[in-house]
Amino acid sequence: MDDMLAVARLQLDYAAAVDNDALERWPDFFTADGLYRITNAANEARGLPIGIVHCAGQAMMHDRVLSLREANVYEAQRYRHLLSLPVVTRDGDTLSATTSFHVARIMQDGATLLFATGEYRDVVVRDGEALKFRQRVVVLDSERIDTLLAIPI
Amino acid sequence: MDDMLAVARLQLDYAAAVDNDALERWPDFFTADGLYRITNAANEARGLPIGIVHCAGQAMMHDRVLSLREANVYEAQRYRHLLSLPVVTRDGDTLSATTSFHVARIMQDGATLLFATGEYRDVVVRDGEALKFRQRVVVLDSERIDTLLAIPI
Amino acid sequence: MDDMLAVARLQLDYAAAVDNDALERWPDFFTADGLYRITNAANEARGLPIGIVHCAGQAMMHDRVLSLREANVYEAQRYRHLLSLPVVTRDGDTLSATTSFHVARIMQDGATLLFATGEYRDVVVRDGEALKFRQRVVVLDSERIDTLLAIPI
Amino acid sequence: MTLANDERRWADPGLTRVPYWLYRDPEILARERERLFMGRTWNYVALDCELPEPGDYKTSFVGDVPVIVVRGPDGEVRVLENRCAHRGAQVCLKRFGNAKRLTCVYHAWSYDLDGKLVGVAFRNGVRGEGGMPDSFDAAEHGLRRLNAEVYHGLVFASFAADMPAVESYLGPVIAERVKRVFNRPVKVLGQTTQELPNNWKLYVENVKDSYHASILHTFFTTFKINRLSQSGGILVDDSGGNHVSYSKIEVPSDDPDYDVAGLRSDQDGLRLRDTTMLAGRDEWGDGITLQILTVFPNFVIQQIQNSLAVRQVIPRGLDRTDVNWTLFGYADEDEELTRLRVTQSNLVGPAGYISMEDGCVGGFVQRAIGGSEELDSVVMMGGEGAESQSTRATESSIRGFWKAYRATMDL
Amino acid sequence: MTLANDERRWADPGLTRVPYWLYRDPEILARERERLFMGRTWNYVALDCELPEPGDYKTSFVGDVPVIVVRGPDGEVRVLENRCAHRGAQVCLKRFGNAKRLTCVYHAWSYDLDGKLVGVAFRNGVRGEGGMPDSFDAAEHGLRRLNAEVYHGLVFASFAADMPAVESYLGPVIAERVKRVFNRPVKVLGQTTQELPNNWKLYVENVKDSYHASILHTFFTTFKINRLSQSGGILVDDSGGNHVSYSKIEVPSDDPDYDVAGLRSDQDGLRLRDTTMLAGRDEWGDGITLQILTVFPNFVIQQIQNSLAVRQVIPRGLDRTDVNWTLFGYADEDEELTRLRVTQSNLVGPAGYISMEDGCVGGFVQRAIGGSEELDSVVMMGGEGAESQSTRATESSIRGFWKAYRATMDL
Amino acid sequence: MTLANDERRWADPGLTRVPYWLYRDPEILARERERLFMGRTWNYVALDCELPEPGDYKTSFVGDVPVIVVRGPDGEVRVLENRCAHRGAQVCLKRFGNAKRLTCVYHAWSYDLDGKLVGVAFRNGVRGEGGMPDSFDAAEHGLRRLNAEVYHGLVFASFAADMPAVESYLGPVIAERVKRVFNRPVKVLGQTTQELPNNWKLYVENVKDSYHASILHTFFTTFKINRLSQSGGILVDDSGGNHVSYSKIEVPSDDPDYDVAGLRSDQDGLRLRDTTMLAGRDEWGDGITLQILTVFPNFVIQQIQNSLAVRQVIPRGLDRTDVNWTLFGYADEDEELTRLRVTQSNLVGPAGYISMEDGCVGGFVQRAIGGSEELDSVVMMGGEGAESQSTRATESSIRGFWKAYRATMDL
Ligand code: FES
Ligand code: FES
Ligand code: FES
Ligand SMILES: [Fe+3]
Ligand SMILES: [Fe+3]
Ligand SMILES: [Fe+3]
Repeated sequence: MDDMLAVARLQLDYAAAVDNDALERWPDFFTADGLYRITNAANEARGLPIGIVHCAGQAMMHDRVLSLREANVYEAQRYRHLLSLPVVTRDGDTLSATTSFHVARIMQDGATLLFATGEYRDVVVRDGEALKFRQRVVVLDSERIDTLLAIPI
Repeated sequence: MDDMLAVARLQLDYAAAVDNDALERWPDFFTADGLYRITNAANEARGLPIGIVHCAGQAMMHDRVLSLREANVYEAQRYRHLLSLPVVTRDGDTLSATTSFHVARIMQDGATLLFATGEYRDVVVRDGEALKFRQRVVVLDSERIDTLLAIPI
Repeated sequence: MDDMLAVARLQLDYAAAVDNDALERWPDFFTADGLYRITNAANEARGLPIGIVHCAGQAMMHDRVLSLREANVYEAQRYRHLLSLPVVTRDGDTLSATTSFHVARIMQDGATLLFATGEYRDVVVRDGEALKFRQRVVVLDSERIDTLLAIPI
Repeated sequence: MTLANDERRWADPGLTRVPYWLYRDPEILARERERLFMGRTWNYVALDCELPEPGDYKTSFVGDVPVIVVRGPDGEVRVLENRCAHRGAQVCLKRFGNAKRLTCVYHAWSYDLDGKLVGVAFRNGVRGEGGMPDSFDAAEHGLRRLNAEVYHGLVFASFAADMPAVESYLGPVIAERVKRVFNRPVKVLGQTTQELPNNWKLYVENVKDSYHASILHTFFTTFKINRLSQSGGILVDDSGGNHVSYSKIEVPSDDPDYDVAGLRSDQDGLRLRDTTMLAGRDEWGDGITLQILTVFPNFVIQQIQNSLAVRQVIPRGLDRTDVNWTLFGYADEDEELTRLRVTQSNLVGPAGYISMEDGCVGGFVQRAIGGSEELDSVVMMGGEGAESQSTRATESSIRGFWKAYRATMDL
Repeated sequence: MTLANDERRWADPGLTRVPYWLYRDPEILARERERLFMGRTWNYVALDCELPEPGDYKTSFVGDVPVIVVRGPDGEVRVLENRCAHRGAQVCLKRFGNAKRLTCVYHAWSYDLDGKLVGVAFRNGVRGEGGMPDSFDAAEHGLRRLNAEVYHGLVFASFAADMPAVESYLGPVIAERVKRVFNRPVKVLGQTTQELPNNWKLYVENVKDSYHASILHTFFTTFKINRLSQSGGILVDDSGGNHVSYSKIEVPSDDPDYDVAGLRSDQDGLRLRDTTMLAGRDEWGDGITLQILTVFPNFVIQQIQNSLAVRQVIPRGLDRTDVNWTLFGYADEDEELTRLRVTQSNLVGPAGYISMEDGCVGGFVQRAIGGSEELDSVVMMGGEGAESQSTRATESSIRGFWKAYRATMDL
Repeated sequence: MTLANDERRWADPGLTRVPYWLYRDPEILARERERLFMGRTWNYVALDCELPEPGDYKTSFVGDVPVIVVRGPDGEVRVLENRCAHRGAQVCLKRFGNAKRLTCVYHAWSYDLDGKLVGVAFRNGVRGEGGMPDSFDAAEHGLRRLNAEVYHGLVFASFAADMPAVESYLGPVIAERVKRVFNRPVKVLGQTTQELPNNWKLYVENVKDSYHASILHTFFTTFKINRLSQSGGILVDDSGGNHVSYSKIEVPSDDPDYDVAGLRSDQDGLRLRDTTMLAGRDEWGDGITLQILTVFPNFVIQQIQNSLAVRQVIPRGLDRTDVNWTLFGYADEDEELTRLRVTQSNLVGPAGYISMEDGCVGGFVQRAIGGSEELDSVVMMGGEGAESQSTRATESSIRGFWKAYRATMDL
C-alpha cells in the first residue's frame, strides 16, 4: 500500500505539472537516463519498435520541451489527466507499475475531447530523496491521434 | 481505509483483466454463486427487473465468455475503465461498496467513445485467500447503448 | 496520507450526493460561511472576478438548490464525477487540496457528454466531527458550457 | 452526396434489387418523413399499460417527429404532436408524466388533453395593453392531433386521418399473430435504447430477414434453439409491409443442407454450462419457440422463447437509428415466469446472445456501400415475390418491405 | 432536408407567421452569411477596452467568418478578415495578442495592421531561383479589411463599405439606450461561451421576446425582481432590427392578470435566504432595473439590475450556436460595486437564475419542428406590427427582427 | 453550402488560383469519389510486405471506399471491393487476417480470393423449400475486383481497368525516385493514424508544398537539418500529379535571403542537447537528406534523413481526413540502423518535430475560408507552370496537383 500511494503521488505530481503547463519540470520526473515512449497497443502487440514519441534520457526530454516552446507551431491547448490507482510490484528497490488513464484535451476555443486513453507502464526508482521514472511507456489504446500530439501524455 | 484499499485493489484487478482482454479470468472475480447484472438507472428507479445482462453464478459467466469467444460476431474493440475510490461499508465479513466509473470504448479503427458511465454496487466477501464479488450490479447512468455491449463492464 | 484519504473521502461523498441528486445535502458539505465558485481557467489567469456561479455562504447555496428545485426549467440530467486523488497540504488545522476531475453529463434521452474537466481548489477544515469545505473553487479548463449549467459541479 | 434526380432512380421494376442510394441520400429522410411516417401508415408509439391512469402521458416519436401519448379523462388514449402551436417548443419534456393540462414552459400556453388550446398567458395583455389581437382564434391553434388506435394493448398513431382500422392494416394473418402475443394485459419489465450506426431501413430489413438468423447468430444454431431446418416459415400480408417469421422446435437431426453449406455457425462442441436459460415454457400451447413480427414501417414484436419485447425503430439521421426496446411480461404472470424472462433477457437486446450481431451488421453495410450508390443489393432468396412461405430460407418478407415502401413512397 | 425552391417560401406577407424551415434548411446558412452577416449590417466584434494598446488584437467573428480586431499604431481600431491572402490560413491564432505585424505561420506572409501585405517570404526566391513572378502585385493581396466603427466603446464591423454610421443604424431611440449603458469607459469582469443546440435565430428571438420573461423565468417573478405588470415596455427602431425591452420596479401589487393566467411562475411561498443579490443600486438614476437591447442581427447588451453584459451570437451550423458572454463594469467603479456585480452574476450566463432557461428553450424548439417545415410559428402577441409599445406583453420586437431579416435577406 | 452550378466555377483558366469552394462544397465529395478515386488513378493500398503469405489480407481504402488487399494462392496480390455482393455488408472486418475464402458474416456467402462467389448458404433451400431461384447466376455476383499492380513493394489499385502500368503513370523521373527508396524489401516498423480537421486536398497540397517547409517547420531550419538555401529542388511529372521535393545538406552559410525574409523560423540560439537524432547515415550514397514524393491523388513516400514512411491520405468527409502513417525500414538492415530510425521517428508523425505543424495547418485553412467560397487561394510562387525546378522556393508541384485534378475531375 505504501508503494502504491507513493507511486500514485509521483504520478499525480507528473500529471499536475503537465496539465498546468509546467513542462520545464517534466524531464525532472525522470532519471537522467530515463526512457519516455508513447506508442499504441497495436504496435506493441505486433512488436513494432516505432510509436509516436521516443525520448531516451533527460536531454532529449529537454529538447522536446525546448522545441515545443520555441520552434513548434500548434494551437493553445491543455490536458486534463485522470488516472487509476497504480498496480505496483516491487523487485528490490525497483517498482513497476501499470496505471490506466483518460486524458481530455481542451482547446483554446473550449472544445473538449477525450483525447487519449491507455496505460502507463512505469518503472520507478528512488533517486536521492525523490522517486523518479526510470521508464515510462505510454501505451495508447487507439492508433488514432486527433490533429497532433504536442504536449506529453 | 484498509477495506477501501482492499476493495479498490480487487476492482483494479477486475478492470485490468477486462481491459486487457483476459476475459477467461473474469468469472474468477466472483464467488461460485456470484451475481453479475448490468442495468440502467431508470430501470432501477422504476423497479424493473430486466436490464442488459444477467449472469447468476460463475457458470453463466463462463457461458458468456465462451459465447463471446466462439459464437458472437462483433468488431474488435477494447475498454478502458477508470474508477473512483469505492465507498465501503462493512457488515461482519461482508463489504458493500459503491464506486463510480467512466468506461471508454476504443474500436479497432481507433474511434474512442465515452461508452458508459455509472456506478458499481458491489458486495465483496473473502473467499479463501482472495476477495471476490458476491454481487456486482452495474448501474449505467444512460439507457442508451451504442451499437452493442459485448465485453462486460 | 491520512489527510489525503480523509479529503478524498469528503470529495467522494460530495460527488456521490451531487451525482445521486441529493442536492439538498450539498450545502452541508460547506461551512456556514463557505465559498463555492465556478469559474474557468482563462478568467482565473486574467484575474477576472466573474465566473459562472458564485455562492458565498450556505444560505446562497440553499437558495440555489431551492431555485433549481422550484423555479428553474431544465431537462432532466445527471452527472457522473470522476476525481483524481487530491494533492493535500496542511497549514495548522487547514487543509488545502487540488484535485482534477472529469464530469460526464447524461441527459434523459441517454446522450452522454464529457461535460466538464478541471480542477477543484479546496480549503478543508474540521467542523465538529466532520470535514467541510471552507472554500471550493471549481476551475473549469474550458470556457465553453454546453446548453446550461444547472447542477453544481 | 446529393444525388441529382436522374440518379435517384430505382431501375429494377421488381423487388429483387434495392439501390444503395436509398440508405445514403440526404433527401430521402425528408421524403420518408413526409410520405412514410407522416403519411398513410400506422406507427407504434406506446404500450397501453405505460399509461395506466387518466392524465398519464409518455413522450414518443412517429418517425423522428416527437409526439405525446396521453390518456384522456375519459380513459381514451390520444396522440398529439409535441410541438407548441405558438412558437414551436416541445410541450412535454419528460419521458413519462401525468398532467391535467399540457402547458408549454416557454409562454405557458396550455392545452387540454385533446390538444385544444385552453390558455394563452396574457391573452388580454396587462392592464389593457399588449395581448392577443381580436383576430386570434384559439380554435385554430391547438396541438396537432393524430389519428390513434389502441389495438390489443398497443397504441398506434397516424398523421393520416382516413386510415383503415389497425386490424385491417395488419391483415388477418398478421393480426392473428399479434393477438397471439397480446392475448391479455402486459406489464413492462425493462427498457433500453440501442443506438445504431446505420440507416433505419437496414435494421428493419435485418429484422425481416429470416435468412440470416441461423447464420449470423451462431449462438442460435449451436445450442439448437433454432435453426432453419426447424419447421417454421414466414407470413407476409398483402401489402407486403407486415410479416411474421416463426419456428417450432423439433428434435434436432443431422441435417444434410447444413453440412453442404459448411456454415461457420454450426459448432458442435459448444455447450452451455448453465442451461436454465433454455428451459422455456410453452406459454401459448402451440410449440412456437420464436415469433418475430413486424408492422410497417418500423415496429417489431418479438417472442424468442419466453422473452417478449416490442421494438420501436426511430430514424435519427441518414446513418443513425435508435431502437427502443421494451421487454415485457403478462400482468398476471407468476414470479417464476418473470424470473425466466429475466434469465432469457440475456438472449436479446444490445448484449443479447442472439441479437448482439444485429446491432453491428447494419453498420457493416452502411460503411461498405459508400462507393456503390449506383449499385443494388440482391434480394433473391426464396424467389422474386413477397408471399408467405413455409421456409425461413427466404427473403420474401424483405421484398415485402420494399413492396410496401415503393408503394408508400411512390418510388 | 434540402427544400426545393418552391417549398422555401414565406407565404404570409406579414410578420405574424414565421416558417419553420428557416431554422432547418441547410441552404439558409450560406445565404445568411452572404446577405446578412457579410451584407449591409453592423456586427459587434469586440469591446474597445479589450484592446488598450496599439498592436493589441483580438480574434472574433462576423457571423461565422473569423476576423481580427486590432488597434493600429495611430490608436484606431481596424477589423480584418482572419484569412491569409496567400492560401487561406487563419493568420491570428490566439484569442488575444499584441503584434506590430500580422504574420501567417504557414509561409510567413506578413501584413501591417491595415492588412496591407508587407512581406512575402522568398519573394525573390533563393539564390535567384524560384520566388514570385513579376506579375505578382502585393497591393492586390492584403487581408480583406472591413468597415469598422467604434461606437461608445463598442467595436462594430461590416463587410459593406457604404454603411451609415452606427448611430444612424441604431436609430435615435435605441442609440440613446446604448449610450445610457456605455456612458463611460468599461472594463471586462468575466467571459464565458455558451454553446446552444439550436439555430442562432431562435436565441435572438428569445432575447427579443419580452413576452416570455416573466413566464419562462419564474425566478424573476417569484422574487419580484421583474414581472410583466411592472411598468416598462419595448422600443423598436424603424428598421425593426434593433430593440430595447425595459422595466422599472414598482411596489408589487396583487395583479388580477396574473391570477387569471394562473401561471406556473407565480409561487408565492418561495423566498431567498440570502438577499444580497437583490440589493441593487440605481446606477443610472432612472429606476430602470432591466434593459435588454439588441442590435440587428446578433448583438445583445444586457443590464439586469447591476449585472452588465454584452453577448455576441455566433452561428455554428444549422442547429449550433455560440453565445459569447462578456460581463463588464465601469473602469472607474468602486470595489463594492464590482462585488455587487459578482454577486448578481448569479442571475445571468449559462448557470444564471434567470437566463439558464434561455439556454435550453431554443433546443426545445429546434428538436420539435422536424416534422413541421411547412408550418409556421405564430407571432401575434401585441398585434401585427413592429412598433414600440408601452407593455412587455408583446412580440412586437420579434416581428421587428423578421421585418429587418426579410428586408436584408430578400425573402 | 450547396453551391448552385453557376457558382461552382473555376474562373481562372490557369493554375495560380484555386477556388475555396473546392474544400467546402458537399457535392465535391461524391464527384471526387466517382471521377478521381474510382476513376483513372492508381491508389496506394498496402505494402507488399504486409501480406507475406498466401491468404494474408489487409483491409484498406481507395478514396473512402473499403477494399481488401489479399495475396492469392498463386502469390499474386488481388484487390477486391470490401462489400458483399449480396446485401452489401463489409466482408472482411479485421485490419489484418488470413483466409482461404472470404466469408461474409451476414449470410455466409463466400468468395474465393479472386472475388468469385463460391458459396451461397442455403442456395438450394432447406428440405427443398426456399433457396435461390434458377435465374440466379453466381458468376454475376462476385466481389468487384480492382485492377492491381505491385510496384517495387508498393501495392496500387484502380477501379479503372485500362490503366497504364504504374511506372508509366509515375513517369520516368518520379519512378526513379520511388525505386531509390524501394530498392529492396522493406519491413514495417510502426503504424499510426492521424485524423485531421480539414479537407484531404489541404493535406496533399501541404505535402507538395516545398515553400512552407523551412518556414512553418522552424525545427528544420534552426537545427540546420534543412533550409531552402540548401541545394535541392522539385521534380514534377508531365501529368503534374506526381512530384518529388528533395534537398541535400551543404555546409550552412549565412544566407542573405533568409535575413531579408526575417523569418520567425531562424532562431540562432536554439541548440539540441542530444544530437543522436541528427547523426544520419547516407544510406543511398547520394547525399540526399530529404525526399518527399507524392503519387496522384493521395499517396506520399517520405525520406527524412533515415526516417522512411509511406502515408495514405483518406478522405473522411468534407472537413475530415485520415492520414495513415506506416514507418518502415529495410528487411535486411542492421539493428543499429533500426535504432536510428526509431530515434529519428521523433521528427515525423503526429508528434514529429517537423510534421506536427502539418497536422494543424490544414485546419487553420479549413476554418478560415468559410466566408470566402467565391474567392481563391493564390499559388504563384515560382511562376505559373507546373514544371520541375531547381529550387524549393516554389509552388510548382501544387500547381501540378491542380493540373492533374482539373484534368481528372473535368473541372
Ligand atoms: S412556444 Fe409554447 S407557449 Fe410560446
Ligand atoms: S497561407 Fe499564409 S503565408 Fe501561405
Ligand atoms: S450481405 Fe453478405 S452474405 Fe448477405
Ligand atoms: Fe438477427
Ligand atoms: Fe429569457
Ligand atoms: Fe510540412
